[in-house]
Amino acid sequence: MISKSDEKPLACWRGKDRLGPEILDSLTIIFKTGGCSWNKCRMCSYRHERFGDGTPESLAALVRDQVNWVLAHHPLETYQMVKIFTSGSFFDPDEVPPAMVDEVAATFRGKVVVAETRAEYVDGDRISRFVAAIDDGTYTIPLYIAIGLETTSDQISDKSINKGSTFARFREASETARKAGAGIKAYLLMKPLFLTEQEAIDDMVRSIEEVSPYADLISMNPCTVQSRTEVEQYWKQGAYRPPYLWSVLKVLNAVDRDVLCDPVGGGRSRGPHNCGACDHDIITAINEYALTGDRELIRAAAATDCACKEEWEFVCSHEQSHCMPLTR
Amino acid sequence: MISKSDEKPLACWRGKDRLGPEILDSLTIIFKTGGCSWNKCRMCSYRHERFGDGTPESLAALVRDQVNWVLAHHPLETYQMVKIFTSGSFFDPDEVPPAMVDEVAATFRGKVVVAETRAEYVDGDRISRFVAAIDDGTYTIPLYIAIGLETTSDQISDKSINKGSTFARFREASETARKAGAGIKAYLLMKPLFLTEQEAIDDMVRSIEEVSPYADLISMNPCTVQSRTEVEQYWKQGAYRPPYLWSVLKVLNAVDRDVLCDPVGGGRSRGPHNCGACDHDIITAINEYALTGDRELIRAAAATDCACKEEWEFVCSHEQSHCMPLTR
Amino acid sequence: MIFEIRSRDGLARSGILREGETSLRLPAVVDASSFFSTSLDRPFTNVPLGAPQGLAEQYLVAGEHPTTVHPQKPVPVPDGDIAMVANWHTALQNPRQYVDWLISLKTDVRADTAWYAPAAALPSTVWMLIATGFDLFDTTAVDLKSAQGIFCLPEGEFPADLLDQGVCACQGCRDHDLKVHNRLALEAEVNRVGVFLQKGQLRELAEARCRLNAAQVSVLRHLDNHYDFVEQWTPVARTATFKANSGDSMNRPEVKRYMDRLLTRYIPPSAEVAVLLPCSARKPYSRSQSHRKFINTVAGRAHEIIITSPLGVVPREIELCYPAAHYDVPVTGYWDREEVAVLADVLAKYLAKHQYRRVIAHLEGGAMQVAAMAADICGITLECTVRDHPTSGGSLSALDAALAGERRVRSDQIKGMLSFQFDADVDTAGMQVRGKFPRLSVMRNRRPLFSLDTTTGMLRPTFEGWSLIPRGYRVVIDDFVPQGDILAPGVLSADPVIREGDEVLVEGPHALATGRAAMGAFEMARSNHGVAVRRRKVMKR
Amino acid sequence: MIFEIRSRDGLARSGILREGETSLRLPAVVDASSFFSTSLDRPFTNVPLGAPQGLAEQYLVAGEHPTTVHPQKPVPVPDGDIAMVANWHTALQNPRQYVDWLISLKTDVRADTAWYAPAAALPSTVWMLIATGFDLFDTTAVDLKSAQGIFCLPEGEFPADLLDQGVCACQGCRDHDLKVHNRLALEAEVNRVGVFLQKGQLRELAEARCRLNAAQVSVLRHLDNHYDFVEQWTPVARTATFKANSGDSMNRPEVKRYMDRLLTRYIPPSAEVAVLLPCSARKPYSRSQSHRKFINTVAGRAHEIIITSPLGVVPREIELCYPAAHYDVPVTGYWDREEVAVLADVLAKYLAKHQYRRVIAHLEGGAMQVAAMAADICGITLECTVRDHPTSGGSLSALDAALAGERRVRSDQIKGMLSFQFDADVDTAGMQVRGKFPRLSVMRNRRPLFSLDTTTGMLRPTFEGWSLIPRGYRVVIDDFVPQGDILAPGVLSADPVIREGDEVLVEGPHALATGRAAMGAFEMARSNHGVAVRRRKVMKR
Repeated sequence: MISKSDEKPLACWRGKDRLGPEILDSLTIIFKTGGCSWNKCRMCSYRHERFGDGTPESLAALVRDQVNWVLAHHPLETYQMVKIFTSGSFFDPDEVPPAMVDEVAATFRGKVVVAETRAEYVDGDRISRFVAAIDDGTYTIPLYIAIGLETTSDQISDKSINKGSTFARFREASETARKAGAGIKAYLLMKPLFLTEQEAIDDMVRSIEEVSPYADLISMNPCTVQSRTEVEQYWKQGAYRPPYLWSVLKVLNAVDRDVLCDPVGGGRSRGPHNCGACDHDIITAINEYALTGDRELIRAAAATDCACKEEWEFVCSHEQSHCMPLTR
Repeated sequence: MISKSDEKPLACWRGKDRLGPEILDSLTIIFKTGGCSWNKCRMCSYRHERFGDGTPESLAALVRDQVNWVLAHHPLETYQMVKIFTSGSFFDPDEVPPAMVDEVAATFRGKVVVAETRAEYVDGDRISRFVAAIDDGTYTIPLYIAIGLETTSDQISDKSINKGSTFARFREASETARKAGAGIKAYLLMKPLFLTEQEAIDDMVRSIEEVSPYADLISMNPCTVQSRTEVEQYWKQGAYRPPYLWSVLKVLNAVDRDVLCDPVGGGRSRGPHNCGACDHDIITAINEYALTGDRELIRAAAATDCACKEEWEFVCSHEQSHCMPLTR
Repeated sequence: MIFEIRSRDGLARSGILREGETSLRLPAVVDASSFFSTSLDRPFTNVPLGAPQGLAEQYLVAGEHPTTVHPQKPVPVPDGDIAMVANWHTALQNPRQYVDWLISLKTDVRADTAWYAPAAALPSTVWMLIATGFDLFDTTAVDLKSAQGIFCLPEGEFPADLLDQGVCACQGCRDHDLKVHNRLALEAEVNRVGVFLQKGQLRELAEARCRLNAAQVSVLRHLDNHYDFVEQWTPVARTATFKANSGDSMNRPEVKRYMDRLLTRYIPPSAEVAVLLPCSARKPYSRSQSHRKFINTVAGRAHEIIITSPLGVVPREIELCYPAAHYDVPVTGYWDREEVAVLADVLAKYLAKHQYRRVIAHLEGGAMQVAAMAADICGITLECTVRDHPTSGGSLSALDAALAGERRVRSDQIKGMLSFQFDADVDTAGMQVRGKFPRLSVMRNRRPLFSLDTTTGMLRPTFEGWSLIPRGYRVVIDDFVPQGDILAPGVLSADPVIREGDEVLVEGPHALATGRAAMGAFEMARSNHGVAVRRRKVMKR
Repeated sequence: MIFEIRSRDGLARSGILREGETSLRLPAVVDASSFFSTSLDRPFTNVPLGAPQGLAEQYLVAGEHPTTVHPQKPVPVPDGDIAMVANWHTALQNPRQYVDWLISLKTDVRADTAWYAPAAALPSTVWMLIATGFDLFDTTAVDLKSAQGIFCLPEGEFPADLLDQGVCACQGCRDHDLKVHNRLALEAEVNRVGVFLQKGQLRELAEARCRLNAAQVSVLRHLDNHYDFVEQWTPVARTATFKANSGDSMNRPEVKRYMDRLLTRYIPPSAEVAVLLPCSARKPYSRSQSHRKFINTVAGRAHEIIITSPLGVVPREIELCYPAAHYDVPVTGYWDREEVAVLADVLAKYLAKHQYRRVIAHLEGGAMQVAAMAADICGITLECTVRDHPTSGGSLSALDAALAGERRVRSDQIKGMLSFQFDADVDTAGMQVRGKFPRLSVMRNRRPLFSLDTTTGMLRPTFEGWSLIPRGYRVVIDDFVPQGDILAPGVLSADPVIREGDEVLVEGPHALATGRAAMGAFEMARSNHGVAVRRRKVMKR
């Protein structure tokens, strides 16, 4: 029997996600957990989210309660995809007790699950076990391991994100996951700290190319300034500017591959933004592209004109690493 | 016997004056008197000089004491010309008791006397009597009546000076004096209040021409800002500027006639002045011309150049009556 | 010639001077000898500004155009003529007289007359001439400087060798022609001042420009001291930011008027507890993060009053009113003694007029000094709830605790704003505020009464709204029905309290109209031209 | 590259940047990509100004030219290189950090290094950059504005349609080319700021320019609050007028230094009676008509002390010392409370240090308020002698009567000036002052000791004069005999109290020299180039 619980996830919402040609109803859950073990990424605000008293027992109870809350509020039959995030890594045993991972798997059996984790927690046995638990044959790939690779440049990863991981480790994790029957979703972060607009564009184009062989899905997140992050400190000092939406379009246009992109906070000063006049239309185009994969939408949006385009072109060609950002 | 007295004239100094071709040693005396009866000229600071208790007796004693002081300090044999000024009119019986006028005449018998008075006090009898008293045959014209005509324009005389007299009255006085055997010295005031630089120049050129038939000597005084005068009030408000020395030169150059000119306070902001750089040389030239009558000095001075000459030319051509002075 | 004034900023105006087919945008520099032809050729007519009345009356020439005006002799300037303030260039060095003479002239001369200041305009002086209501200038002063070998800039006069130092990029500088440079510099400055005038930020420019010339600072200060005079010309609201960037900003007529209306007009909600809060950089305050915390903590249990510089006291209800939502100040943390004393005086008067049972000072720094000094003056005791910083958890808890058990105050923003704007005590029972802050409109029984102009913080009454404001802010017209804006000659009388930007009710025997005053009452009474009221709605009756 | 600094004004410098045969007058705007070629092409090297020390140390690239300096990482800038303060454009909106970072950098980096602020210079910001010690700028920021369609002026940024409104007469405006206009406007402003810098009136310009930008006002005020830092860079005297045209003038380092020296250095004559006098517009005071009356009335029977704003207290003996004979203020008759309190504090400290038996206040208005407040603070009683106006007959008679029977004070101007300038207590017995005031020289036994520089109010000692000043103001050089000016690298050590403009004694094993410091001691210790002391006389030994 499922007991109703007051322990809600950090967030939980319904949406639609494209998986190949299909559009699935999806449920996104951000679980409260013990918190990220690494916990040092410059743009991450989840690192303040640490729950429980540190014992595996309390953590287990915490996760179980949240699963129950989800079941109570979002009937299983109303969605086909479950996207699981924590404040860190779903497969980090210190963060989510393995027993609870099993329980989650059992709960969402028959669905496509996307679960986020750092590469170092992609353990062949753990993944196989999870895949086995959810797979009822409905989907060829019932589990996608989502890894925040952010960039394929270890140099940028180190300095701009302080990710504490490498592209090589991602590739290993990808191999491990695939062997275990899971797919790989790579998250890339567009324009972390300390990059010029052009460096950020170049980084994404290169990263998408380089990550392609190792990822089944690629999602590019234009950086958004979260509260209580290092990025926010720099942003307040005028030392950081989120990417232009023009830049997002440019990257999406420049690569051959289908790339998911949800410009969270788009059009606001803390999120990817242009001048305010053209932001809305561009965001609409990107969102529609995310659902349809229709690259023409991106091409058309990139070809529109606005008074701010000249500014963006100037920034791309003149912003230099020693002196940036040129705009806010 | 001449008793020494402590009652000094307001001022008394020695100098040299040209009379026709001759240069005479002169004594200038400014007597304390009862004060000017008119007493309303805008540029005049002597109007504050009023002495005695108003009785003719006290005035007589006052003047006698001063004459005695002069005799004691300036032996009669050391000068040939006496220039007598009061705070008003030497021949005004209310200001200088007639008995004292006689006494002065007796004292300076044998000298050339120049005595200043307003035109209305030029009375045929009074003048004849004075001429008779001083004339010992040394000089053809032993007495010159000096009259502050200031300008031949009654309009300017009225508005800019508030002289309370007219050119016509001056002409009558001139006729009266000449009939009585005296000469006429006309004082002209260059640039009283409310005139532009060019109006002032034109006024002097015209006045010199018009006064010539009626005056034996012409002295042009460039206006100086005296303390406690109406002119001073305007000057402090920036509403009055004394004439440029360039203008003085221009007038002296423009007329055919020999004109005396002593640029009192020259080169200072309260007196006729240019920019400060060229003032000294021009004043020297004017002073030398006053003694020698050498008009070439004036021509040469007017032809010199200075950075301020362009300013002066601009002022002459652009200063308009409704908006002046343009400079300080 | 007709001077159509298009925009105003204090005494300054810009507009079009029209004669037949030709027109000239004012303020402007003209070549006087061609513009006025020979009509300025008036020999022997000089009458200095400081001349006594007798002299002025005796010697001022009447009947010539432009008409010479003089502080000692009220000359009626004929309609269609320009007023020439002869000799005004001599006023620039006499700050006290400058202001006295100006007041005399501005009071005498018809308001829609263009003012010509001959030979007075230099790039360094023309801002002040425009700011004090002059419109037309000539090149005499700059040409004189050229003759003197002096290089002119808005920053002052310099030796001519600046022509070679790259301080200006004009044609004159490139051609090494001082006269051309000086003229271009003057024209550019006139136009630059015009930009600030049209933005409504001429005062900001003035506070900057004056700093290189002590006499100009004095003029500014003397003029500010004549509050009753300058206030008449000061718009009631602006859309531009009000930059209080110098000590002199505190003496702006807008600030004094704000304080005056706060103390004489504003009606607070009935409350026994007041909480004094610090201001925020973001305006209106309630949109700032800090004020959201304060509002949540106070939770309606006290009347919220913001203590701020340079306005002093801003009750929450009028935080949208000009200039409370419009000002910007440099923040250093230090409030100087003049500031503290002036603001404490306002707060003390406010607290003396509106007596609260408890006054909680949730303040720190300069604002706390202000509150403490005010409390001293009116002999009340403050409760202080700030521990370290007003928004810290400890401070907010202390504030919450201090308010424990206090009753909810029935907040009444509309009453507050109406009292402040219209000097009216309106019964707001049954009124509802609709819309998302700050885009508010006020209804009663589903009928609109007032809407808020968010750029100025002014309430715009409907006819029904006007019916609740018993008196004041009326413009009386004759028996016509306005087809468009109401022009000045159509105004029979206007409430003297009306200022540019005020919401007014136009009343005539045949029509009522709502609208916004385009000029102050003072100017309506003294103008033959120009829009007096920009009409919004009209209703026959 | 060598930066030959030719003139200084506070932190600002102007001079010549020389590399081989080519030279550039600084401050200047350059095209960065051609000036620095590809040396600024440093991908992935960004380190924000606010980055912590660890990040700065890990990621700042060393060994590249120009050298990137950072507030958290003292980088030695090699001789001949330029210091680039990367990202400085982001500092402009953070006034407190701007100043903190600046102080950190200016303390670390060698003084004769040229400073490059990339992408920071706009016509509206460059005055502040120059005033805070930057020398080299690029066109990036203005070009960006052009791309954004923004028209730049020293007064701020505007919509591009100003291109058509005649606010500027440059080639760009005539050709309707925004980019050209913006670049020309920046260059002209740099050169215009340079003119004020060379006049020694950059502060005056700063007090004007800042008023259109609250952040700039804050930078100015924060910097003033760091007196110990800015004072080092402030010349001890200037020939230019010191215009105290805003409230901020009172916080100039010159004013604080004056007050400090008055209170710590100045030795008054031995007098039991002090008479406090008002200031005069004319400087030095004793040349004014009013002071001639005061001096005649006092007739030496009291120590004359002038009460004035913004300096506070000027004893007659040091009325020639900078800036007492150099300042100019707007006169309105009103002294604000901040002014009164600050000045009263100085007077109170003065009167507490130097106790007079009687203090006569021959004052009115604000100066009287100052005296009254000071008397309160130090618990003394003032005798007031002004009836209506200080120079009226009645007032002067009262002053005369109050001084009846008092002994003559032995005035000692030279002791006063020497104590103020050199912090020395010199026995002036037998010294005679020659010359016509203020062109004075001081002799003893017919040998000259000191002469007065009338433009600055500084006493110039001869070698014999120096022998009377036991310590301080010494510059130590090595074993050479100076053939001309003493260059910075030739200075072994310098008294830390030395400021630009100070009279100094140069001492080496082989020579003594008199001269004037061309830079402060702080800069002498941190420079490899430039004149440290302008030599006057040299003497082998």
